[in-house]
Amino acid sequence: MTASDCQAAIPRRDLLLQMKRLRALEETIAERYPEGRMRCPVHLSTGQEGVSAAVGLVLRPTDLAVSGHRAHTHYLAKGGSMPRMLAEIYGKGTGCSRGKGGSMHLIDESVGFKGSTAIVGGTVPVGTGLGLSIKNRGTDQVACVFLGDAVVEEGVFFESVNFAVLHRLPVLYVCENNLFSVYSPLSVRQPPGRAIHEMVAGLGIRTAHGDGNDPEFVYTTCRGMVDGIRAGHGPAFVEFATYRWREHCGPHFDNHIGYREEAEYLAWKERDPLTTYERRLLTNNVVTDDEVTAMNEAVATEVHEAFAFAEASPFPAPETASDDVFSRGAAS
Amino acid sequence: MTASDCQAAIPRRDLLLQMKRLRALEETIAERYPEGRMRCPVHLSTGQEGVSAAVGLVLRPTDLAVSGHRAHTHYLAKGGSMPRMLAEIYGKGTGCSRGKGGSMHLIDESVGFKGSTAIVGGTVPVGTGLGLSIKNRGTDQVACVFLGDAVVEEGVFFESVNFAVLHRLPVLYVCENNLFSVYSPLSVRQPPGRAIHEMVAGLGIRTAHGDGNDPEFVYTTCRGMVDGIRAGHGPAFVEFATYRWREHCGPHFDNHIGYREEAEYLAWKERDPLTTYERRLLTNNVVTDDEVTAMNEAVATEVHEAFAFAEASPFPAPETASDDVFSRGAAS
Amino acid sequence: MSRHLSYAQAINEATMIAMERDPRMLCFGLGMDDPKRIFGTTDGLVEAFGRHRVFDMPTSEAGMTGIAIGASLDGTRCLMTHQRLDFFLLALDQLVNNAAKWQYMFGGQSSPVRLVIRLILGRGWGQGPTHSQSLQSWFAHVPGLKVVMPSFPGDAKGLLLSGAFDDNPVVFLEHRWLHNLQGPVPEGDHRVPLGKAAVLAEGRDVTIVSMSYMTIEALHAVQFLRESGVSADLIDLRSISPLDWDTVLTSVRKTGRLLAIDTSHAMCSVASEIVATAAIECFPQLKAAPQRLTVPDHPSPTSPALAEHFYPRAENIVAAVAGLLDRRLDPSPLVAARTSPHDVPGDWFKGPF
Amino acid sequence: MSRHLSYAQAINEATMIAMERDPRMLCFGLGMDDPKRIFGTTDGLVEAFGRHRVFDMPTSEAGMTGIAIGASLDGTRCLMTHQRLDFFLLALDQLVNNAAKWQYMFGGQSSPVRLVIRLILGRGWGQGPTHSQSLQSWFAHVPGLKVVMPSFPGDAKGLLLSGAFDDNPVVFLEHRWLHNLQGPVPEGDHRVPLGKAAVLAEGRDVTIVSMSYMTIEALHAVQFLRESGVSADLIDLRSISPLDWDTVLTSVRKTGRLLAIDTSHAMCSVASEIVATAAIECFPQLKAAPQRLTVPDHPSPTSPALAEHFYPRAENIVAAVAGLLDRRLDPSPLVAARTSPHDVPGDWFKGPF
Ligand SMILES: Cc1ncc(C[n+]2csc(CCOP(=O)(O)OP(=O)(O)O)c2C)c(N)n1
Ligand SMILES: Cc1ncc(C[n+]2csc(CCOP(=O)(O)OP(=O)(O)O)c2C)c(N)n1
Ligand SMILES: [Mg+2]
Ligand SMILES: [Mg+2]
Repeated sequence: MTASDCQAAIPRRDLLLQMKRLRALEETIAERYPEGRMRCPVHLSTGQEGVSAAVGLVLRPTDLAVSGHRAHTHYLAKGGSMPRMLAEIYGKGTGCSRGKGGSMHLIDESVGFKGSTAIVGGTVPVGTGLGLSIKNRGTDQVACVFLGDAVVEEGVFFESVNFAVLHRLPVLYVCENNLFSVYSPLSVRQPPGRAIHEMVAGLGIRTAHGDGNDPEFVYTTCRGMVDGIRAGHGPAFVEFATYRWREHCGPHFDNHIGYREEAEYLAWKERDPLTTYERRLLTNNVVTDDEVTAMNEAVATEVHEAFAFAEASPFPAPETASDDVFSRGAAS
Repeated sequence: MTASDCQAAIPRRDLLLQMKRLRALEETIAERYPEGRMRCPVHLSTGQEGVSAAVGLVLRPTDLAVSGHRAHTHYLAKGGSMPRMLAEIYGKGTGCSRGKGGSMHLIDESVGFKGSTAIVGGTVPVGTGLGLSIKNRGTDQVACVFLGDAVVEEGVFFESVNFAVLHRLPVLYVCENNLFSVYSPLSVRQPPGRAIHEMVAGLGIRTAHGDGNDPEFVYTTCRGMVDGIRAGHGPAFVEFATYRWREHCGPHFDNHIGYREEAEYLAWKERDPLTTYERRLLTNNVVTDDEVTAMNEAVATEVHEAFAFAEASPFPAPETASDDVFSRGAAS
Repeated sequence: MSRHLSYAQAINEATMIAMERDPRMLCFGLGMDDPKRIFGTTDGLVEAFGRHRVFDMPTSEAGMTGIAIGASLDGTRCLMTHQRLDFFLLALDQLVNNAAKWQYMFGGQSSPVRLVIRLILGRGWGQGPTHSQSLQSWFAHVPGLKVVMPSFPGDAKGLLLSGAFDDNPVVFLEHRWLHNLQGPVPEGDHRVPLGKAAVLAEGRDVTIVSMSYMTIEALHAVQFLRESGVSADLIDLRSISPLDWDTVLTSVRKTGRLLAIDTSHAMCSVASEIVATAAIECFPQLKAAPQRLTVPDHPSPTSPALAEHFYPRAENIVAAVAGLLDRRLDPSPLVAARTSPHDVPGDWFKGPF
Repeated sequence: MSRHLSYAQAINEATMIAMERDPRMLCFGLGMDDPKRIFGTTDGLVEAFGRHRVFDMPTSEAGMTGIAIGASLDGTRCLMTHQRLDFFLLALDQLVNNAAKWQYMFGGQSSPVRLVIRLILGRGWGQGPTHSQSLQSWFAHVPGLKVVMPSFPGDAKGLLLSGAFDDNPVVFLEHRWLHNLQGPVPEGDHRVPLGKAAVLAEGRDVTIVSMSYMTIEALHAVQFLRESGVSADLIDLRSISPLDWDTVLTSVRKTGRLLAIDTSHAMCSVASEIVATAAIECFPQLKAAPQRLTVPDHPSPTSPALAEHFYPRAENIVAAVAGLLDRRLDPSPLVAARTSPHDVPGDWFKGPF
């Protein structure tokens, strides 16, 4: 396959559509959160959709993925059910985790989304273990681990990558470096001059890095890595520069509270992965205005219906609170 | 200071004497352990004395140090009391930890040895924290952390080094890479091609590495790093190739049990840091035969007296078993 | 002199005083100096003491705990804060194998470990399974640790100051639902001794032993009981380890009836320990089977519909006491009087965490 | 059919059978395939199943636990072993925040976590403060974990096989002093149900509840008691969580007297839980204050001179029962009959670990 073939293979319209879905969902949550009916913490990914959308399109439904606290867009991009995710955030019995988990604990095994959890770094070894199992089964599946820039400060990250390299596991680590952990900039957490991907390369893993606002770049980078993984070249780590537009947890903007500058936010917003990509596809005649309008309508309908489903769904019965402490799976 | 000044400053006779003390102590423990009176696990450093001796001479009494399970020679080289260490191994009340700790839990704060503990990697952050406190006090002391090749597989190692680099702490990490963790070779723990010092350099710390059997090399390498640390250049990591002659835990040789080759051991023994260095100093007329004989006698006497002290010391009174759960230090 | 402050302000004031008294003491934790200032508990610290003494840290709970231990061994007191106890599970090796044992395993030949670890216990607004654990029984099981769970602003201040100037590792457990609670707080270097419970009410009929936020629920229950003609000793433990057995057992011997309340699961809990010790030590005086009240044996669910019945409240305490006394008591007025939703401590709590 | 095997051989045999029955199951841990084979418990495994299924690992307890969880979520059962429980403190976040909660926090929509974690409890020959902890009460406090502590080879085999084929995380605690204990072990895929205690002796006067190595001491004590005219129910818990309350409480109701023995410290222990639950559930039938026997409230010291009195032995059990019955019993013949030094389980134990 030549470079241009690879270019040709980029699912441009899907990238755009996917980003639109993710953006619309996050922004509608932000809009409606103050109603007080989504009674759990929410960590929104508005501004970071470029990475999720592209990685989601690189992965196959049979590939597996795990994530952390900021998982909405990973979940959706991997194919997770939007209505069931929203119902989960509303605490409903129809939620993907039947109301037990909320926004931070999402799952949809039918599409390979094996779970997101709330402890920073907690799923990095879990995703690595998925890779171990895949390798033993001998398929060409990939296990994808989504992680933030703070995760590489947790020891368990190094332990996991070391093992993945040692055993050449089919794992793709996707680091979204959005410069912050809650309100803490990188400067108080990692030394000056640190490039995360360089540090991680020291463990002996293949790495790549670049602009997370460019979904095509993310797509081709991850595609290359994933092809290598499927071909048995072992794990890979990719780092993408990105930015979270809204507050760390909750629906608001918080550039005024003192930990970052409005100007920084505006500079990133200027490079919005969604609108810039839409312009680019329009300019290059990859999509037409009408097609964009149709996409927007389809997305609006999907999001509307997901909210309608979540709101209409019943709360779980109180007596189910004690269910599922243990697996129902019959002992074999 | 020129390179030749630095050469001139190498305390050659002290290096030799120190290695002799460490060797004699470890070998006498090995010899007498089967008597069944040292009733605790012992991890001997025979063969690895080059590193301990040199680092101990680079450090000042006011510098601080911590170590792990294999700590006898670190403790002695830092200036710890040989009789009190031995009494500890014998479980006596005169032991440096008054019988509570045994061989793996040594302390002598009077010479800056702040403690060794038995959990792999457990003292790496502790030593790093000593560095934090030193930095805040503004002295030119150094905190030295002794560690093995398995320690760099524990997440807490990375967490500690990251913080030390971030805050430019005066910490020297000394890694003795003896190729094994218990009976496990590096190949089952770390990827092929891994050089520990290179991986660690990725965290942004200054590193050096080389032959642990050459005490002068260890001395000058560590001396350079420690001078840099005292001058405010931040932490450093040094890795030395070395080899444990005896079994992981206990007094015997174990090259026959199947995890390593007798030939490998013999090749390392050939390069014995002690005897090769003694030859070198004799050849170069740094010491005379008579001086070596005198050293041997002094060391034999010291070791003999230490054993005599340990054996003659009383066991701690049973009722002291419950002492020291909490610090006696008066609340201030 | 004593003014009214919030629990968060009391913690803040205690920290200020400790940092002033010991010019080498350090204060760190994730978000230590961020705009939210750990629910206001660290307001003004970095401004007063500078970035060298008050700082944010990498997301490295294990490493930073060991670093705190090391610094303290060189004479630098440390106060470390974690926004949820749940995150601190990463650091238990350092806490248990190092901090708790350091004195003992070196036979008292070491410098003291002067370290306070503040851990916040989450509840409500969908905190869910990984943001609401309450592991005081784990800490209490380990020799060498001191563990406190203050319920009121004054005790929060006094125990934090005592902890800061103790020569041993202290685990300070603070409940998220208490941060806005107002109460009298003495000025100055006010100390509350570690290991001493507070008797909040005196009665003849029953001994209620409680801790942390559950003491607030117990106060409502005791008031209701009083109005219903039942008089209770209410003991607020304040310290979990060492535990003030004198106060607890003296009361149980007097009343012959015990209800032990806990913020965690029953199995191997502090409530179990209190019931067990009372059964062992006060058997002849017991008039009825002792009881305990805990959260059920499953993690905290996220959905408000499921969390509603997870946490025992005043009415459950009343019901348990009714059982102990074999009396009928109808706690429904307690429930009816409540105004804010069950998943927030009050209107001040705006979510999301 | 049943032959005599050692406890270590029984574990080995159970592992062999599990690995045969499930051709995808993995076995790993530090030293899994080294010359010592984890005290012989993993003999022959790598030869039988190859390096892909039986392997050594990096010294990364936390990461490897998460990796085991992940593999199990993809349908790959894992059996992980740690040579001391103490090392596993590094992995508690993964065990508690992930393994224990995975089913619950995803509302049962996840694949099962099929993971057995073997943790060896150290004792003797100067194991000291960091090689001899016994944290069953911690594990039992956490919903979602199953916890077993077999005392005999047959139960070790049967519980390990039940654990391996359970669909939940199981913590398997094995005492170093039991590895060489011989006993009957049924052949084949022998299962002992999780959550069922064994009644080792039946009597009228007192209920003794024990676990793991302490059951061996209790057997000696019960025999001595019988010879002294005291008849005891001896219940070997086998499972700590779920705990077989039926068996325990039925016995306590019958005898009215309880002694709960534990391998750990008293505070918030399994022994406390048993005393508490008995006091709550069997109050009317209790004839005397229940008692517990545990190690003292300090870490295990290293010196044999200090460790000698740390661990309760048969004579202490006899003394406790004498107290419960208000009788005089002189256990000195028990002590006199002992031949090996107190800091080794028998002559087979050659140190150093
Ligand atoms: C072990 C642990 N420590 C701290 C937290 C609190 N916390 C929640 S999200 C978060 C930020 C993590 O930052 P990053 O990984 O960069 O992800 P981002 O939020 O930027 O997407 C932190 C520190 C936690 N959940 N778990
Ligand atoms: C956390 C932990 N895991 C495992 C062990 C068991 N253990 C004791 S010493 C040791 C070997 C460590 O190897 P290394 O760091 O290379 O030091 P060496 O023994 O070679 O000097 C191990 C794995 C332990 N003590 N702590
Ligand atoms: Mg981030
Ligand atoms: Mg080694």
